This record gives sequence, C-alpha cells and structure tokens, in this order.
Amino acid sequence: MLNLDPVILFFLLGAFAGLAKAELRLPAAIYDFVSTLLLLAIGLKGGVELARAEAGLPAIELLALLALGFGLPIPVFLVAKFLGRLPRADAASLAAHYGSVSVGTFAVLIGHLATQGIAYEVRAPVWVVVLEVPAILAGVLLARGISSGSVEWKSLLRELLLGRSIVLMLGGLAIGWISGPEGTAPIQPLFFGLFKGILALFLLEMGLIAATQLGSLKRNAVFLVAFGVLMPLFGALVGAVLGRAIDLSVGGITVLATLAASASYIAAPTAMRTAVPEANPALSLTASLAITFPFNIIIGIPLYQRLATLVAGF
Amino acid sequence: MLNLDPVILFFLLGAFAGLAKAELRLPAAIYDFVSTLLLLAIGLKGGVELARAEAGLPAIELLALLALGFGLPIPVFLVAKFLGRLPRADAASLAAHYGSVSVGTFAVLIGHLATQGIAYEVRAPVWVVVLEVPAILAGVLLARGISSGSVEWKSLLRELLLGRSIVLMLGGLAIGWISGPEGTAPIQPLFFGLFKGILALFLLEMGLIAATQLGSLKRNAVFLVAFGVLMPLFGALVGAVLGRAIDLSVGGITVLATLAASASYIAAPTAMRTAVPEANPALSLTASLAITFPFNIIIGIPLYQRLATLVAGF
Amino acid sequence: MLNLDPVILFFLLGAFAGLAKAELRLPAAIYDFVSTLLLLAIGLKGGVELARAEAGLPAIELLALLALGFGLPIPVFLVAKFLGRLPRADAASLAAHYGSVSVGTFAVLIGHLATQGIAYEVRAPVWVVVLEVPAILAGVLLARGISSGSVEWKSLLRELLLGRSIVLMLGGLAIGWISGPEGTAPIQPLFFGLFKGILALFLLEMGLIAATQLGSLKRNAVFLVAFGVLMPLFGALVGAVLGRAIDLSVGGITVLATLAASASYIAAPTAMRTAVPEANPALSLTASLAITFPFNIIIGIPLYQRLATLVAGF
Amino acid sequence: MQHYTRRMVTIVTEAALERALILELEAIGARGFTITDARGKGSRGTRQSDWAQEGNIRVEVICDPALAESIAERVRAKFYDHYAMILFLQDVSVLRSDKF
Amino acid sequence: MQHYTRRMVTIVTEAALERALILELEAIGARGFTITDARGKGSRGTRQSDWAQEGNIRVEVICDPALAESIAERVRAKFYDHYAMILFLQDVSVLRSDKF
Amino acid sequence: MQHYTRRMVTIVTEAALERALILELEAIGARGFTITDARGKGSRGTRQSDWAQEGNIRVEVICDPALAESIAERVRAKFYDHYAMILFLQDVSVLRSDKF
Ligand SMILES: Nc1ncnc2c1ncn2[C@@H]1O[C@H](COP(=O)(O)O)[C@@H](O)[C@H]1O
Ligand SMILES: Nc1ncnc2c1ncn2[C@@H]1O[C@H](COP(=O)(O)O)[C@@H](O)[C@H]1O
Ligand SMILES: Nc1ncnc2c1ncn2[C@@H]1O[C@H](COP(=O)(O)O)[C@@H](O)[C@H]1O
Ligand code: NA
Ligand code: NA
Ligand code: NA
Repeated sequence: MLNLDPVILFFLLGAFAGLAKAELRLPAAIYDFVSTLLLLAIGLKGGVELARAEAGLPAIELLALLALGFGLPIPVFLVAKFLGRLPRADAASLAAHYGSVSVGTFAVLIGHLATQGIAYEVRAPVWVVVLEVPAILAGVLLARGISSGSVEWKSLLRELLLGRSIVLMLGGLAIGWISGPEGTAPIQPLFFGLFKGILALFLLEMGLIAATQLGSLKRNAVFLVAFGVLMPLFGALVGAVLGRAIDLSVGGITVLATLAASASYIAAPTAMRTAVPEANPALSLTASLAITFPFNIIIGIPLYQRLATLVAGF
Repeated sequence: MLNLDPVILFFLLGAFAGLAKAELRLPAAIYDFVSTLLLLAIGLKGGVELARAEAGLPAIELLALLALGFGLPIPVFLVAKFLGRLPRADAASLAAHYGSVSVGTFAVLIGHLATQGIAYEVRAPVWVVVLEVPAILAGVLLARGISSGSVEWKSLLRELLLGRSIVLMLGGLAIGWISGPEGTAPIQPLFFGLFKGILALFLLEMGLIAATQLGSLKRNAVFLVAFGVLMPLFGALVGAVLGRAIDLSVGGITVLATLAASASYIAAPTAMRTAVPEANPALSLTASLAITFPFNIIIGIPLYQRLATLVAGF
Repeated sequence: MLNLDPVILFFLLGAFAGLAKAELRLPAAIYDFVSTLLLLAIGLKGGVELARAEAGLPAIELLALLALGFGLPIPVFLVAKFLGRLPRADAASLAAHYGSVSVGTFAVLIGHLATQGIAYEVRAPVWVVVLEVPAILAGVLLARGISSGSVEWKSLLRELLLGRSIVLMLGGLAIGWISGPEGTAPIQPLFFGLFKGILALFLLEMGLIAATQLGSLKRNAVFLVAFGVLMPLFGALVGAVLGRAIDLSVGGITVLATLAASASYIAAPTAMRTAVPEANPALSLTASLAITFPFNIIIGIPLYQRLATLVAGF
Repeated sequence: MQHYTRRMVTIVTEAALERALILELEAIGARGFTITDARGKGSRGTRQSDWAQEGNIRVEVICDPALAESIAERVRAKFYDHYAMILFLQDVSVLRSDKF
Repeated sequence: MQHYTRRMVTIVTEAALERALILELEAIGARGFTITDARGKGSRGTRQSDWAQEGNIRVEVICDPALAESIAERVRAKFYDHYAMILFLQDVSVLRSDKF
Repeated sequence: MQHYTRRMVTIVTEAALERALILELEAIGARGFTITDARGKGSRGTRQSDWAQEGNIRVEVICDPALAESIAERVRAKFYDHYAMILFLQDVSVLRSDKF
C-alpha cells in the first residue's frame, strides 16, 4: 500500500534527523548539485525517449495541460479563502503552489514506475514544464485581480520561464533529443546510472528541509494538514479524469494525476515572494513541503496508480 | 608491508599538497558531500549483508564492545597524564579520542579487506556505532570526576547519539536491511559502485587536513608522535585479544583490532570542545589526525591483519 | 563540421542560461568538485596508460614543448602590442594566456578523440603540465623586461608549480602510473566511468561563466573577437608543424595543435594578477574564456584534426 | 592621511530579494555595494542558509549621508512590510572622498 | 526620518560554538541575531573554514546598550577562557525603536 | 565592565589577493584578522562569487589607531592602483585592551 522504496526511506531518514535536530545539516551547495543532476537527468531521459519515438506534443494535450494549469488554482483558492478563511493573498498563494507541480514528486514517480516496469508517454517531462508556470500566473491574478497594474507581468513571466527547473529540464530534453540514445551513451553512467542514488540523496535533503518546515505549523495546523492531504486527492482526481479524456495510457494517467496532486515548493514560493509579498510564505511552503510532498510520495503515488487503472477502465 | 592501495596514494597526494601549501583548498561542502556518501555507503553495505545473513548482535559481543569502549580510555588517560605529564583535561581528551573510533580508518580497512577477498562479520558497521560513544563519555568522566554536576550529561548524550556519523551509518544500515540486496539494487551504482572512488576523494581531503594539522605539532612534538604511534599498537593488541576471546573470524579480529587502534577525529573533538572546553583541542586532534590516522591506514592495517592471523591461531 | 557532441551542447545550454540571465547560478563549490574530478581523471587516465606502455618523455619532445611554451608568447605579444595597440602590460598578459594551455579544452579533445577511436601518445597529459608554466613566465618577462627586479620570481614559480591543475594532474598521473590498470580498477567507475558526464557538468558551468564574461566585451570588442579566433588558428598551425617535426602520431599532432591553440583561463589569470597587476584582467580573460574557448571546442577541434591529417602527410 | 566621513547602510534580508534590492539600490544612485551570505533570527523567525532559498544576505553600501537616508527611506517603504529585513546605519572613515 | 541609537555586539568565535552561543543569547534576551561564516587568525592560531568544524562564525546582535553589556559580560564569563573568541561593540542607528 | 576603544580596518577586495594581503597585514604587525567571503560591485565592475576566482573577500582587523593608519597607508600604497578594493575605518569598543 505504502511506497517504501529505499529512496523513500532516505526521505524518512532525513525527516527523522531534522525532527530530532540531529547534527546533519547539508550545505546548500550539495542541494544545488544534487537537484541540478536530477533536473538534467529527467530532461535527458525524456529527450532520449523522444528521439527514439515520435516527437511532438499533440495540440489537444497542450490545451488540456494549459486548462489544468490555469483551472486547478481556482477551486484551491475558493477552498482556502472560504473554507480556510485565509486572507486573499494567502489563498491565492496556496492556489499557485497547488496548481503548479513538484519536480521532486515527479522524480520519485518515474523511479517508481521504472521499478514496476510501467510505461508512460515519453513526453511526460514536457508536461511538467508546461504545468509549472500557468498556475503561478493564475495565483497572482487571483491575488491582484485582472485590472491591477501593480504586477510587473513581464519581469514575472521572464523570471518564471527562465527558472532553474525549466531551463535545466528543457535543456536536458533538448540535448537528449538532439544527441539521441547513442550520442548520450557516454554521459549516461552519470545521469541515468546514478539516477536513483542521486534521487536518494535528494530525498534525504528534502526530508531534512521538510522537517524544519514543520516548525512553522503552529497556527492553522488543523486546516493545513487537512488541506495538504485532501487537496492532492482532489487534484489527482481531476488529473486522472483529464488524462482519460485525452486518451493517455494508464501510466500517463498516473503521471498526470500525480502531477496535478503535487504542489510546487520551488518555483511558486520564489515567484509569490516577489509578486505577492504580503502572502505569508511559511504557510504555503509548509503545506506543500511538509505535508503534501511526503503524503504524495509515500501514500499518494500507489493510490494514484490504482485510480489511473480504475479511470482507464471507463 | 605498507598499504599502498591507490586510495592511500590519494591521501599522500593530499598531504603533500597541504605540506607544500599548494593551492588546493577544497571547500567544506565537498568534504560534507563526500563524507555523507561514505557514511551512508558503509551503513547500506552492512545493512544489505545483514539482510542476507542472520541479523542481530550477540549479547556477549555487545558487552565486549562496551567494555572496550569504556575501558580503553583508562590506560590512555594514565599514560598521557603520568608519562606525558599532560594536564588532566588534556589527558582525558586524548583518552576520549583514542578510546573512540575513526570511520575513515574503517572505510579504508573494508576497502582493503574487499580487495584481498577477506571476509568479516557483516555486522561490523554496528561495532563502529557502538564503539563511538562510550569512550567519549569515559573521557568526560575522567576529566570531571563522577560527582561533578557541571556536565550537562543529557544534552551531551543527545548530541553524541544524534551525531552525523551515527545517524548516517545507522540510517544507511536500516535502509539496507529493510530493502535488502534487490531493493537497493537501483541505488547501488552510486553507493557501492563509486565507493572506492569516493573514498579516494575523501582521503585526498584527509591528507590536506592532516597536513595543516601538523602545523600545531610544535610543543609536545616528541611525546605526541610517540603516543600517536604506540597507542594504536596497544589498542590493536587489546582489540585483537578481545576479538579472539569472543570468537570472531580472522577478518573480524582484524576489524576489531583496527577499530581499537583508530582514534576519533570528528565525534570526540566536537564533544570534548563543549564538555571539556579547557582541554587544548589542537593537541588531541593533531595526534589523532596527523599521526595516528596516517600511521593506521599506511602501516597499521597490514600489521593488524597479521596480528589477527597470529591471535586467531591460539 | 562543428563538434556537437552532447558535452558541447551542455556548454551551449550554460551559455544560453548565462546570456538570458536565467536563475542558474551554480555555487563555487560545485565548480571545485567537478574540476577536481576532471583534473584527477585526466591525470589518472594518462598514468594508467603510461603504466601499460613504455614510460618516459623523449628529451627532444621536452625541448620542443619548452620551445613552444616560451616561444609562442612572443608573436602573441607583438600582435597585441602593435596590431592591437594595447599597453605593454595587457599585451604581455595576452601572451601569457595564449602561450599557456587550457585543461578544459584538452578534456573536451580527449573525449572527442575517444569517441572517434583515434589514438594519441599516452603521455599527452604530461604535455599539458609542461606547457602550462613557461608561457606565463614569458608573459611576465615581456611585461617587465629581463632586468626588472620587481618580480618575485621565486614565489611566482612556486605558486605556478604548485597550482591546482598541475598538482592534481601530476598527482593523478603518478597514482595511475604506480597503481596501473588493475590497481586503479576499483576507482575507475568514478574517474573513468563518469568522465564524460562530469565533463558535461563542467562545460555547463563554463558556459555560464563564459557568458557572464562576455559582459566585459565592450571596449576593444572588434580586436578581441578577431584576436580570439585568429590567434588559436595561428597557434594550431605552429603546434601541428612542431608535432610533425618531432614525429608525433596524427592523434598526437591533433593534441599538440589543440593545446597550442588553447588559451589558459585559470593559471595565467591568477599568476598575472599577482605578477603584473597593472594588466587589465578582464581583457585577457574575456578573450580566452568567452571567445577562444568556445571557438576551440566547437569549431577548432574538428579543424585541428583535419590540419593534423594534412600535416602528417608531409 | 586625510580621512573623510561617510555613511554605511547595512541591510540584512531574505536572499530571494537580492536582485530586486540591487536594482533598487542602483536606481537610487548607489555606486557600489558588498554582499555576504548570512543566516539569522528575528521577528519573522529563523532563517537558515541550508537551503539557498531560505537564507539571508547582508548588504553594505557606503555613500554620503544624504544618499544613505534616501536608501533607508526607500528600502523601508518598499520592503519593510512584507519581508524579513533589518537596516542600520553607521559612520565610517574612508580615504578617497571621490569614490563614495 | 527619526533615528534611534542602538548597540551592536559582534562576536567572532569557533563555529562549533554556534548552538551553545545562540542558546545563551536567547536566554539573555536577544530578539534577533545575524550569523556569517568566517575564518581568521588570532591568539589561538589560524582558523580555516575548509573543514566546517574548524571555521569561525561572526555573530551580530543589535539591541539596547544595557542588553549589549549583559551579553558581553555573560559571553565573556562563559566562553572567553577556553574558546577562540573576540567581541566588540559599536553604536548603530536604526529606524524602528521597537524592534531592537 | 571597563571598555577600551580600538580601531577596526575593513578591506573589501579580490579573493585572489588573500594570501598577499595576509602576508602584508602580518608584516605590518596585525595580531589577528577575520575574513568572510563576499561579492559586490564597485568602480571596477561586478564581482560574483560563483567562481571562487572571481569573488571578493571582506577582511577585518581590530588594532590600535596608529597601526590602523599604517595598515590603511600601506595597503593603499601597495594595492589601490591595480586591484578592486575599498577600505574603511571605524571605532569599536573592546573588553580586553591587551588583546588588540
Ligand atoms: N536584533 C537583531 N540583531 C541582529 N540581526 C537581526 C536582529 N533582528 C533581526 N536580525 C536579522 O535580520 C533578519 C530579518 O529580521 P526580521 O525581519 O526581524 O525577521 C533576521 O533573519 C536576522 O538575520
Ligand atoms: N585583531 C583582530 N582583528 C580581527 N579579528 C580578530 C582579531 N583577533 C582575533 N580575531 C578573530 O577572532 C578569532 C578568535 O580569536 P583568538 O581567540 O584571538 O584566536 C580569530 O580566529 C579571528 O577570526
Ligand atoms: N560604495 C560601496 N559600498 C560598499 N561596498 C563597495 C562600494 N564600492 C565598492 N565596494 C566593494 O568593494 C569592491 C571593490 O570595489 P571597486 O574597487 O570600486 O571595484 C566591490 O566589488 C564591492 O564589493
Ligand atoms: Na498540482
Ligand atoms: Na580506538
Ligand atoms: Na596556447
């Protein structure tokens, strides 16, 4: 039932160390190194597969993804504002986080699917890239209203599209696509051979970070925990139905459900900090990082996989 | 006779660069990265083997280890205080360092044994964990006396048990044990495949650090060098005899002898700095890092291996 | 025609990210880690091959290398001073940079030759070491004149010979040579197996750095671009002819041509900063890093390979 | 040697603000600044540098007193309400009056 | 703008002391602090930051003069004898009197 | 507690100068110094610390006023012309007069 892959155990180890305040701080440079490798590897993997298979993203799929990205934030916002009674800025910030996606969750998922030998659309990394930005724009709109002139849209969009994860993933994808399986063979030992090991280190760090983030869970604790668990379930349902509607494979439906369920903890926090500074950054980050991320990788992924099988049957 | 495995040559390269004041400083983040990988790998390796073999640490073995950990500091203390005429705090600090163990030495040893195809008890990483703490407690006791209320025992113990090496090694061990050989297969390329390469980098850094430490060897030079070479020989003897007494294999006796011979340069210095601040930190660290560590990995290990064969014959 | 190996694509990705001011700064510690691995790997590879083949550097070859190292700076200096109308110090600094060599270019080259299955003299890493220093000394001489007492030659030489790249490459070489192919087997997965992947990361960083360096290309832009493209062509010609004269293989001629064409961006800038501080550091570094380095790895290497085939025919 | 008195503004704030703050400083007319990475604690909680995103930066600007006042005012107006930030001023002696 | 004078205590000491020092500062009543990693040399020799364990930290606390005195006194009493450490005080101008 | 006034010289300059600067400081008679890594911008352009080679360092020396003047003068004479560098002086209060 639970996903207790060794990489998940590394997450738990990190979380334990963080909660126990063990002397295990890892310098930021290690986090950068490990996450750079992961992002490049995910992109490369997708690119190499794309080079093998047919290329291109069907227009209908692109539309569906954009609809998901711009649409999902709306129910999130409404729930946070009216059920959670949060101030508008905070609700909009949550909407941006939960509408957008988590590359870490995606990495765990593809590791999991690979172990189980389940195939999915090779262009999935492109989905991640496409889904990252729209929800953040939607979140800013929800906070400011359409008429507001105070948002520097141009610089916001620039910052988002040139964000670390997009540049590295798309860059890896392009390199993998251009160079193909043979061209990339000499760099595969690092990017593919060590993938799961690097993922384990990444999750160790995520565990540490998630644990320190839990400290902020004083006010709004009940709401945040409920929100952080129920919202991904809702997102997964939406993602799965959408995936079925555009005829994805079972693996692909699992991926889309998981992406919809996942919440951003890098791109969204950074962008909201600049664009909606009055939103409390700890609130969204705690929900996304300390509750939804662990929930998704441990409990969610196996669940969304079942959901996908179910939905695919219709 | 000497252990001139390539990883040892990396140590010598680092030591040369350090002594020659070459422009080869490696940032602390690299040290953290490399040592994290090593500690996890050692734990994982032990855990995977434990999952394969029978689990558990015989009670008699545990008792023997505790006796060694609490007992070895006493002769060290007496020698340092009365032969070395060191102040009580300094003698106690040396006792803590030499009673405790060095994971770096252990890493070199298991690399060496693997190259030679010599088997040893798979639970050996547990020995390292068990041996790390008691000697440090003994050292604090020797410095303060039993009655002293000035030691904050609770926070000291907490700090020791949640130290970096224990958390990472035990964590790796648990993950390896739970996931077993097959479960860990996808992460083995990083943790097992690169083990010796990572060890080489680690030793390069240790060489650099040991060399800078040598600078402190002005006062007490003669005593420190003699102490740093003779004390491990004595420790090895005690370890070997104890290993024989509890019926370890030849490989196991080598491991226990080497552990007893090794001196801590991470856990002990950190703990003594807080618990016995009046001890001169450079003194113990120089002996342990700049003299005993190189002695053990270059000359000691082959020697202790012979000693083990000899002792096992009785 | 162009070298569009995936590692080159990583360079372009980094350059794009840098020019677009994407949020992709990599901490200095990563650069240190990656470049340490590369330098050691290059040395080790050479050492292992030397252990396999005959050892030793023919005296004639050594003389030729020294002549190249001390001689090449002179035409560079004259061109920069009289055609480029640069101040003496700046011309001398360029002479030092372009007379010396770039290990990064060498790494790309040996990756490229390996992919193409082209053999070259296994002692080539020694050439890199021998070629690094003389041109820098020549540059200082050109700036100061022979009589000048203001240069602290001893400490300059010390600093150069104990520089990071020389210590790591020679160190790796010695270890590879002593331990041989079998001895180094356990560390090969890290240093050899990951070589091209690590090189890809290194080039990603070089792209980022080169892009930021381009910002300094305001004054002297036309001269610098022309110089940065034509000077390597001239250097390659000199190197190729010299390589032919001392009877190197085609692969060896390619290597020597590429080394002569390459310009230093680590050892030379550091040394000139101390020894000839009045030289404008941005000028030489921009030419070397932002123009000549990309030119050489993308366009130069395939060109020099053809040149070598041509020259070898005489 | 002749000395000149100038004012040093020091700002400790969220690392995420680095770009925006630099743009602001340059817009106001600062001719230079020095940044170091930092961590800390204040009214907005603990800020660790384990995760680059979460750390602080410590920015120093040396300039004439009038500019220092402008910087303090503008930075306070633009960032104080919503960001973890402190700002303080000191007098410093410099050697080159034309530089700052 | 109204300015207020406060006192800044700066402590440079062994990185290993970070936790203990923070606990102490908070016990005395400091409401905030800023830490940067450092290296240096003093009467207790060279302290490099190559090895995290061996580096220094540089801790700044801004507070009212009385608290600054208490911090100086307490830190001096508790740590001076056995740790590499220096401590110095400066006046700084701040904008919000209630914050420090 | 008795306080003593000393002078603090702060130098921000190119990281590549670290060794040379330390030698200089020790030659003039400084008994200690503290260094932190930094980045910044000034008349000689932007200096980022992405690439160790390109970053800045920030060096502090606490000493008596006369020595501070010598340091300022010597450093100015030796390095100002050709290196990215600023230098400023401040008064600080210390607790141990014999130490600085
Ligand atoms: N009293 C203080 N002394 C020194 N630094 C402080 C103080 N208060 C806050 N800081 C620093 O300023 C940052 C932001 O402060 P705050 O907005 O109060 O959370 C903190 O993370 C600390 O690094
Ligand atoms: N005169 C000084 N000026 C600046 N920093 C100093 C001075 N003396 C000591 N330090 C710093 O304080 C640390 C501890 O000093 P000490 O206890 O003298 O070894 C040193 O490692 C330096 O970072
Ligand atoms: N006005 C200033 N305020 C603070 N730091 C400065 C200032 N000007 C220059 N710096 C620092 O000093 C370094 C060298 O300055 P410069 O020689 O002007 O390029 C810069 O990289 C900055 O870190
Ligand atoms: Na989502
Ligand atoms: Na021991
Ligand atoms: Na050259």
